[in-house]
Amino acid sequence: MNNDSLWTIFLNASLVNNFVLAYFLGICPFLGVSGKLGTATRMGGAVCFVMLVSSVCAYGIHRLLVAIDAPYLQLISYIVVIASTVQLVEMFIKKISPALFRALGIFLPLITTNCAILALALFQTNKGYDLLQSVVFALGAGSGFTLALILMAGIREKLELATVPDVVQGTALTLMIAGILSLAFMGFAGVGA
Amino acid sequence: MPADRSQSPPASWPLYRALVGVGVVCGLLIVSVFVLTGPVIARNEAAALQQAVFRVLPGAVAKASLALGEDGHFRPAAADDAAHQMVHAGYDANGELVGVAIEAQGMGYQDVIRLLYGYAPQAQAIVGMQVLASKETPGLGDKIEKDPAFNANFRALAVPLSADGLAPRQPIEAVKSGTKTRPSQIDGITGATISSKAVAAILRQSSTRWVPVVYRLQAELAQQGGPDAGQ
Amino acid sequence: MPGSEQPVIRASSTDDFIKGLWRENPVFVQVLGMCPVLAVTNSGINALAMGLATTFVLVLSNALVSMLRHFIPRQVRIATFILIIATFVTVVDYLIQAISLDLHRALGAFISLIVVNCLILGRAEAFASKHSVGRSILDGLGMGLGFTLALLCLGGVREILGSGSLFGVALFPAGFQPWIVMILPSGGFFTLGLWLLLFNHLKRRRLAQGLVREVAS
Amino acid sequence: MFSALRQRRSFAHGIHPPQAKDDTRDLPIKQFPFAPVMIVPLQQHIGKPAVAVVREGQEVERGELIAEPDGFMSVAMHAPASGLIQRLALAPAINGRMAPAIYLKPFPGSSQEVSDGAPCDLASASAEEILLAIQRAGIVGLGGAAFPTHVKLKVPVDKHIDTLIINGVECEPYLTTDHRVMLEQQPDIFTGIRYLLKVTGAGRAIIGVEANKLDVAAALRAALPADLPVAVEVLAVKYPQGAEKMLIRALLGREVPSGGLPSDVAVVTVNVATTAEIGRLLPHGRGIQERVITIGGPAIRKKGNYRIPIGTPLRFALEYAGMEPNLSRVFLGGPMMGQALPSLDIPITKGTSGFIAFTERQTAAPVEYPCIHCAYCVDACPLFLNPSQLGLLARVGEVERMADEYNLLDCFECGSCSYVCPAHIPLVQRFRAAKGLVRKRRAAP
Amino acid sequence: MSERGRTLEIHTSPHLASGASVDDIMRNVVLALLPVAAFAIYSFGLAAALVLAVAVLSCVATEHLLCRLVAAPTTLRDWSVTITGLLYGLTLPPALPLWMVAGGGIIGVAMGKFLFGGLGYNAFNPALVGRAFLQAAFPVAMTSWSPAFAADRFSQLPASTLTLPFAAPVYDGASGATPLSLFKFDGQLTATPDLLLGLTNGSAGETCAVLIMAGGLYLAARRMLNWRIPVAVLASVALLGWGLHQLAPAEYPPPGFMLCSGGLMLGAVYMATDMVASPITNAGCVVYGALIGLLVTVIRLWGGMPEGVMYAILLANAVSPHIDGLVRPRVFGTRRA
Repeated sequence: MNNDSLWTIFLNASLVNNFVLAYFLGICPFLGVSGKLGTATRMGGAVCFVMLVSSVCAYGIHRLLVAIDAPYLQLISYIVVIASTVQLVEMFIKKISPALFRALGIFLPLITTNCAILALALFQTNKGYDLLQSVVFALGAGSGFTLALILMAGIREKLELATVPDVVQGTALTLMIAGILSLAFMGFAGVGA
Repeated sequence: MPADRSQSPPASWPLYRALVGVGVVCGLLIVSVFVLTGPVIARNEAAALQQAVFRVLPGAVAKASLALGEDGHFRPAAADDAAHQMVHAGYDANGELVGVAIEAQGMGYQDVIRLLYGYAPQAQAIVGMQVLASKETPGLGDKIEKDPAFNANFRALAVPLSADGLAPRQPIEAVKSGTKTRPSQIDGITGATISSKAVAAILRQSSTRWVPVVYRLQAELAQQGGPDAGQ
Repeated sequence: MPGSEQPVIRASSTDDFIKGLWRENPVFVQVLGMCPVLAVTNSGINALAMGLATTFVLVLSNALVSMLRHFIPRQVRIATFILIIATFVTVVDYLIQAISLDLHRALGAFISLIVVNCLILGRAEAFASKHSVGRSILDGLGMGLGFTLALLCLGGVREILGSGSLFGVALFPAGFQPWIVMILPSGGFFTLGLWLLLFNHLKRRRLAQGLVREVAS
Repeated sequence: MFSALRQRRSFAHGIHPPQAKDDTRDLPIKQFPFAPVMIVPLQQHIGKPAVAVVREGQEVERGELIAEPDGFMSVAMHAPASGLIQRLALAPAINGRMAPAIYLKPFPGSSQEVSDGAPCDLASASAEEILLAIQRAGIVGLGGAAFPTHVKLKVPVDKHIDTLIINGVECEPYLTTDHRVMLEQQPDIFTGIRYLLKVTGAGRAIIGVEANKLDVAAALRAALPADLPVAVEVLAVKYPQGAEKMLIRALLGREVPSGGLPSDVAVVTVNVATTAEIGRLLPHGRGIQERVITIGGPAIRKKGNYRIPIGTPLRFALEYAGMEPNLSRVFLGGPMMGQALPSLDIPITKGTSGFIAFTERQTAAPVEYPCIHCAYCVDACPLFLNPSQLGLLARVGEVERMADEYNLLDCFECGSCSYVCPAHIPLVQRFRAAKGLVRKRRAAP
Repeated sequence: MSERGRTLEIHTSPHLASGASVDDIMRNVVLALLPVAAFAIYSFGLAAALVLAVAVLSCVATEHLLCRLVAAPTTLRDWSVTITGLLYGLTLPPALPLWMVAGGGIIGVAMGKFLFGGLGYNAFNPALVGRAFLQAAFPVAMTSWSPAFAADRFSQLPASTLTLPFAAPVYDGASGATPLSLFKFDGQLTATPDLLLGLTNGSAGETCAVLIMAGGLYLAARRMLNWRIPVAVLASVALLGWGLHQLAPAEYPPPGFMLCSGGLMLGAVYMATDMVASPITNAGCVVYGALIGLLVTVIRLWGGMPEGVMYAILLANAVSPHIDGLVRPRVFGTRRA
């Protein structure tokens, strides 16, 4: 049980404790697909979607594990469920909307190893969120992830036209920008309180 | 995992064998480690909790974890009692009730602050406070954990009850450093106003709920600290 | 088959171990497993614990994967790898809890998140599922220690500047002003960025020197 | 910012370069002498070169046809002087290459009477006949574009023209040829408008001039024949108002669609000097053998407006007008869109509205800075493009993105962006190169 | 007369230039900042003078050395780094230890500008990157304000100013709370005339709203800053502030206080208008300014910190490429029917 208001949960997950910029979750896709705005947006959308689905699943599993008193299976069942959720989502989207599948397809397998998804499941369990809170938490985390991704993509697209010194090209530069973004996001501290 | 392979479908037996085999091995491993470490972890946790309880209730040497039942009375806590329904009563060497340690949490500057405070019903005051978890800014907000001047606030923070005993008479509040005038005020930390105010807010909220209950039931609490104290 | 592999092991066993430390360092060269690298390196002790925990999982999962490599069909290999890794992560999670609650609290959910560290799955897939148990263990050990080394590089810098201490031991006289930003998230990004910058620089210089030598010869 | 508050109409954005017209605007048009040898290139227009119909050693009379148009996208050439065809050979062209030309040696002491051809009677000729007469007269856009006028006037069958715009804006600094033509050749202009109205079927004509030519507006209004549906509109002074799209926007508020033509908004625009030539030549069946140009700029001693024979070598013209010794650059056309000349050995052609010469001091190239996104260019671009972004993309060679995402191909190289750029980035130069690349790539497959 | 073979310069059109140049613009910004800097020194004394000097020097030196490092010609002559240094200095608390001032300057120029490719490419305002770094690194020092118009300000330096490198500063005597922290933590409102004239405590250059506005007007009149940005920032803060004040006058300050307190003026006029890091179209600038205003209001009124201008501008800087992407000028002739 946790009595945080939904608004607080959302702001906290998306801005104050942004998954990427404050918790370093999902850094791999953050570094990998933030080069182009188009892919960044689609990846963000895919992550939001998967987060929502797996948040609901994780909530169910948690209830189940509490019921059968097997907390030690938590991690293993979360990861298995997330992996299979991604697979199911992939197949589902492929069937329902091939266009959407083409847009999201290549990102879905990547999401399996996106630690943000697993972390979301673990955090919501640790914080004792109920179903509605979990869903809002997932929405907040997903939109925060997407926001960070999109901001980074904008800057990186701009930098493609710049004369960046050779030695900082690549991941080093992306990390530095992430650092500055993280500094800027510190401004949101306390906003959700 | 990919279901639709266009090549000749593999015999399914090796797949099942592998998955089930690995699953069994893994399950065995996890369960045996859990069984081996479980008691140690439980002991560690109990020790940590006890230590914290003793710290916020100076003089306590034994503790009893109690839960507020549906009937409005305390009973020994069971394993599945939720944390927010529990208090930890502390008793001195003579088995007398020193006070109760209560866990409380609320939003701080960065994230949720969790803390444990000790309330002594006889003195009608908070007699100790310890931050269990916080993500406050290092060097600034995290002074709520370490700053001696700030912690001194909680050696005797008065929470007097109103005449009917239903609510605190003066709410706990944080004031600017050095301007404390009432015993229910907390001297804030310069530069970490938000964090000190957050602590005050958490205490105010929690004490409003618990203090009348604990005060009313202090006799009952004193009895609970019988032979099973220190569980 | 083991017999024929024997000399090969001898010839390359040191290499299996060494390569992960520097030449193919998982963090600085392969840029893998960034999340824990950044998240838990705000102090030396956390970095060390995280590094060792990862090494533990890496070695054991490499060993088990290698042992079972003829038993696991290709189609289900990723699923079983994840299963195996998750198992060892759960194990290490409980072990750390048993050793020290404080440490467990400091590392938080990131112990559990070792599961999704691409480094581990990557080594299982790229190395352990193709090589003998011995070599896989060495590879896991090398990669794990390389990972630990990288974490220490970051954790060391961040703790020294951010708290004025290393492994909790104060390094400076009392008047030291800590750079708090270093133990904040942004400091993690900056420190890792600077380390990568350094490695880029070294790599480029080595390349340049190689070219010079080539031209000279 | 304040231009919007002014009364006079104009288009949005644009710039205000110094006019620099005071030196020559009040100087009447003077006849230029004949050079000892004239060079008449066979291609003085956009399209296919004309085909020479004279032999080496042949004697021609001034105004005589010396080259026939080769197809529709081509116009005729006429002898600029009575003289001897010296040879048919290559001559340097403005783009630095060599192009076929007719070398003509005028007879010294000839009276240089112009020979007439078959007149085109306004009353009796059909639209088609007038078009043909315009082509036979060798008339091209005299504003500088040198686009064959008959092609431009050929209204597509599915289009209807309601307004004929006579472009008397002359927004390029230094140039005053149109200014003088409008003051001195009003009857020709009105005659020309009659022909044009008939050809296009437009119901009315508007002569657009800028507010720096109020004398012209007054004179034109005073001389306006009562039976002619012509209005004279005075526009605010702004560059590049002389560009078709801008002028149509300023006068009628219509926007020519991207990639479209004025006929898409029921308009045809013709330069005022071209109109005057039509009115001057067609009734006599003559062809263009001379044109009015402005010779100006700080490096010229005898600045002025001259009626100069086509084919006069630039060197001769410069020497006649007198140039300062430290002359460093000569531009054909105005300083905003004109071309810098690689050599002085090229001839004056029909498209030459003037040439401007500068000394070294005035043209020292400034240092280029990186783009600082000051947005001056964005506020200047009359087509609302984003030259800053285009410039950045051009630097890294992303020409396809420039064309696809940022409408590169709409740019007509007016130079406003380069003019205002505080970082001195040669934006237009880069856009021109990029456009070339894009066109080449698109033409390839 | 004319010698044959004389080479003419070839250059493509246009052959005229307006005469404005980057260093002109930058020099004028420096010029407009000088009165603000002078007032900072007047109100905070020697300490502010030293802070400004060290800030400018550290930025200029960093830029010069980095240019040397990559063997590029020095870019000091474009004056942009001077602006960065000056602005950066003006945002700092006047009694900040000088070693911190230098550290932030180095970080700001190296990470906020050089890393991105130098002038014209910085995604964030370099001065604010430096300041944000300091704020995160030394939160206590960055929120320790010395009182303005101290009697001995021209004869005595605060003890903290000359703190040894890497040592923690010690603050002596009275500390002065800023109008914003007074409001946030003590509920005290400072009178607007005091804020306008700069009779309050705060960062070196943020106190005197009138001088800042005057400099802004000068630059706007010379078209060296886009007036739409400060106007949009101030308008949105005023509007939001007014609305909230109407809703709950006790809880939210009046719009006049919101506008003139803290670094809002300095930020809106000089920081948000950094041409490189702001959107390029006028419509984009309005969106960008409104976004800054919104973020400032949110952070000030609901956030943990009393002031949010720096964060608001950095965040809006990060958004500005997207504003450029979304708010594009409608190209001539592409009007949708």
